[in-house]
Amino acid sequence: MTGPEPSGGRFSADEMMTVAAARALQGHTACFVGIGLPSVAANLARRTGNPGLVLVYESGTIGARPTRPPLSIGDGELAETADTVVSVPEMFNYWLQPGRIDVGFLGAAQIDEFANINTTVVGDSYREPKVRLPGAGGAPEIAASCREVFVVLRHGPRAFVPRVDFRTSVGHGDGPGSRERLGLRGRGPVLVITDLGILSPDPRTCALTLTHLHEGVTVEQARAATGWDLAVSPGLGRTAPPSTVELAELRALLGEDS
Amino acid sequence: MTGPEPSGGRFSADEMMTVAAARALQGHTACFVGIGLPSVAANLARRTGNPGLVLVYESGTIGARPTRPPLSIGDGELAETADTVVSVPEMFNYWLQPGRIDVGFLGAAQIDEFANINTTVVGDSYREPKVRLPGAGGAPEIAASCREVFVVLRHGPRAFVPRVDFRTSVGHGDGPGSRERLGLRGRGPVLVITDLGILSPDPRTCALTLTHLHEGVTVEQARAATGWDLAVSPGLGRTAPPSTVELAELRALLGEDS
Amino acid sequence: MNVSEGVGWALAELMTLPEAVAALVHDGDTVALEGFTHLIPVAAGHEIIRQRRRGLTLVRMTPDIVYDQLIGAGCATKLIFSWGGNPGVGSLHRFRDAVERQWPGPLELEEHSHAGMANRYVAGASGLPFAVLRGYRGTDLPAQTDTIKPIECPFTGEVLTAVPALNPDVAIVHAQRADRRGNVQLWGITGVQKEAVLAASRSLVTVEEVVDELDPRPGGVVLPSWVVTAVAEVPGGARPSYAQGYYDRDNDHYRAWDAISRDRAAFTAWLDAL
Amino acid sequence: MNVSEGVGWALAELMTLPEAVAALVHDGDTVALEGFTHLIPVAAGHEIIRQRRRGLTLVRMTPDIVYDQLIGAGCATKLIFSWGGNPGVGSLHRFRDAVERQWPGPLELEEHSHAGMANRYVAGASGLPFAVLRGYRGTDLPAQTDTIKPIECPFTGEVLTAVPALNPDVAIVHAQRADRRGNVQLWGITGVQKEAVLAASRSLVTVEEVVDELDPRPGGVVLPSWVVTAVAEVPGGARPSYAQGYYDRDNDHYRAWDAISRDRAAFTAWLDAL
Repeated sequence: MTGPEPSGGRFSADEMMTVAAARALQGHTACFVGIGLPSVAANLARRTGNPGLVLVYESGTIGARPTRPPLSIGDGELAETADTVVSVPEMFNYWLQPGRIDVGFLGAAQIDEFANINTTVVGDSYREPKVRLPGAGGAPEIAASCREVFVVLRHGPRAFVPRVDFRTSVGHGDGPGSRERLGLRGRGPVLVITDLGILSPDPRTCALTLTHLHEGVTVEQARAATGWDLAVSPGLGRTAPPSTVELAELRALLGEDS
Repeated sequence: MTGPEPSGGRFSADEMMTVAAARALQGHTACFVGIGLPSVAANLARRTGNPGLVLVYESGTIGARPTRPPLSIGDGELAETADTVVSVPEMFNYWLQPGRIDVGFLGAAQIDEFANINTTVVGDSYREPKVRLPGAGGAPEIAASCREVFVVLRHGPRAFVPRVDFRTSVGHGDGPGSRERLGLRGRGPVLVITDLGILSPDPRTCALTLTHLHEGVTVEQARAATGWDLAVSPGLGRTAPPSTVELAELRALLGEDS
Repeated sequence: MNVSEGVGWALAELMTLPEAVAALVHDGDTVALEGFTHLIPVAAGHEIIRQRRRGLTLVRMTPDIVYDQLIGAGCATKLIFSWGGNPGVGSLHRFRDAVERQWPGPLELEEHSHAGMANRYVAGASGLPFAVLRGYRGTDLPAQTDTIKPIECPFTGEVLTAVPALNPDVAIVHAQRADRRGNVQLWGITGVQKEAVLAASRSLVTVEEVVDELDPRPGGVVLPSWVVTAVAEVPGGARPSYAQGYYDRDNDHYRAWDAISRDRAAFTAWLDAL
Repeated sequence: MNVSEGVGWALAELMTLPEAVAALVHDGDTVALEGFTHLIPVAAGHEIIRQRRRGLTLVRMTPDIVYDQLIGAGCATKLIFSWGGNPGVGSLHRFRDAVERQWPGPLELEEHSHAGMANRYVAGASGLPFAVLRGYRGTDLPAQTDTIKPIECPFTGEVLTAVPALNPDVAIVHAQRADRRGNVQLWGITGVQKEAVLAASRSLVTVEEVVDELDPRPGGVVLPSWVVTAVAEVPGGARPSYAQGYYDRDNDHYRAWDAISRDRAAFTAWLDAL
């Protein structure tokens, strides 16, 4: 993963994560955008490498061009700037389900070695959870139906767990062949982008493998932040630091001083 | 069935039929309107006794207020004057299927003693028909789902047959209990309005029975025009002739000189 | 449930909000307040709290702060939903307190994905007992409910997922406008509101204003008066969410709710002041 | 059929109508020309006749005079439909001649009701193999096709009807406008056009005009460029049907077609002059 000319300036780990996520959207047509980090990254992609990227929000807006990332997935600016606004049932049935969207962009509370995602409960019991999370939202069908899925979340042992407490959205299930057996038609998670680096499922084992480290991060740090014995790609790369333009656009997008 | 003050003037059998059909719509909220005679009658109803009647056309227009009866069920004036226009799938799924429309108004090529309707083929063989008719259109589900169904057609032995050659739309099936066994939730045909009189299913046998004769028509004429042994209601009534207002409005609607 | 028994015959009645909630929402009802981020019927939710309804089954794709409030106020015994959070901010702490610590009482959950909930409303609006989707396969959701089942395509043999129709006793939505006959118009993000109203036995629409004539709007959805039970004029009735063309989303209010919601005492003070 | 293999990646190409028909419609294809009375893609149908396509399976809810012409011209071997007539006028005589007397060749029929056809397109657009409806029960239609089957609700046990998805090779529709990027806009009665385009592997939209900017319209439906294969500017391309905002339905043309259609010689002369 190579990037444009580095900025030379300072940037945060979150900024690196968002920039890396935005870069991954280059060459894609349409992105189903989850709330939060995915929304910032998708909007940054439109301002940097992929101005034609079609942003699809589950609230029903297709082709939204917000000037800043919405707090919710249904802010007014999304409808005002969209190519078209459809009902929520139409969004899920006509647009998401048939595999018309090429990238689904999700966050997660927990993710496991096979990139299965938990956004439902933390703890052993669904009925008596330690922490009740928001739940599924659009994620299970985004993870099932988009041609590819990117996941973006901060790296840490409480998030990167050997096995998610609750399988809200299926990544690669129990490993090779799982998605096919379940009849899931998209390829599932192909990239997990964190504040430390980038992980991809190993083509043979489906286990998430470290493929890139961000500037200044070591393999040991990434492995310590992962709750399973993280495999490292033999071709481990270094993410290019954010360029001046990327950083300026990101900060402008967030309404921060650059 | 009593009507307003008679016109005293001359009128045709078709005019009598249309006026009788329009009168039947009094007190109803929404009418799913088939093309041709039903459309003229429903529009006449809006101009005479029931100005608030909501006309629903299968093309997707709800609450259309055309100034003259459309040639097709999708003329431009329907959309321009409607309260709302919905897609064709929405019309059938959200509006017709749940039983939201109180009257379905149908024509027919053939109708039988149990008010089953044929608009598909004449002849013994579906594959090699004597006459190929247009087919089902919206009729099967209109007949199944509207709270009540009115049928309007000209009376004659080729149309009023003992058993329809093809059951396109179910009236009362094979008689009492048929609709319930099929899970059809509307009451089915409650009135068949012709150029000779009005027929209703007998509450006990479900067989169409002559309940009203139009002015100048005899029971023998009606029986001769019916392909089965037509029962006559003991309380057989006389349809009031069209009033001056009804006739004037009908002719104005058709663009004819009154 | 036969939709045709309950819907669509008389025209909508114009009422005040307290009258409408008193007439339409009863203890023990299944009540859906819909509005996907936009046009959330918050004022109607507050009126339900004020009228102290109890034992409600609350339905909503995206329970947000108004459902946090209804749950914290003890109106609900069950929640049917697909995503319960404060969008862009974090948790719904009253919701979490009910699920994690049964305060102010236990809350039964019937949990779905958005795709499942949307299709349940579609089935409800369509007079069908169930809907079919590609969904849930391989997830842990089906094990927690009897409202997700496999279904086989009679043509291809492929196995898909069925979910049962949602037919609330009452649907409550907020819209920009109604005319004096009770025809309702909304535009912008219209979510699942049409389906919720058409699926329900009774419906209440709060509106920003009642006008003489509904001029057509791009993206507008019209609910004819004869499928709506009651209309109440409630300007600002969607705040702190927004009403496109009237006012913007009050993002600060959503952020501020976090602190109130976190603390039972702060919440109780909020409730007493409502 | 997996919709995601064929649809929605490149932007729509602007082509001439002859180019577009040559590129998108092949002998033996399943082709749907949709438009419910309004916006019927008549010019595209005529171009298919001129390019002498053969062996087509034609799909359309309401085959009207353009399908009478395609059938009479010998383009079709099968028709999937729900109502074949000249609206308000009478029969389609070329259609009848094909069914009743196999002229100019036999025509296989796959016959449904409107509700069934609409739901088949919905399933096709939704990436599902089938749709469920309350329909056909007690009628003679199921006996004539293997595309109508009973299905049981897994929650209530109620028996309903299933119909398989329609996924044409090509969908052709007419719209009022497109912009230069190929985004398409139509309004008025929009029928089943969105579903037909989304269900098909390829799509052609003929438009009244290509404009710089699509200003939003009440009742407008937008098909984004990335779900459309080709756009061709064909002013008057829906005549004798109509294009709301552009021209009215030519009812006299529909009435006049009756005499031409009744007679093989008159029809052949019409065909030669096309």
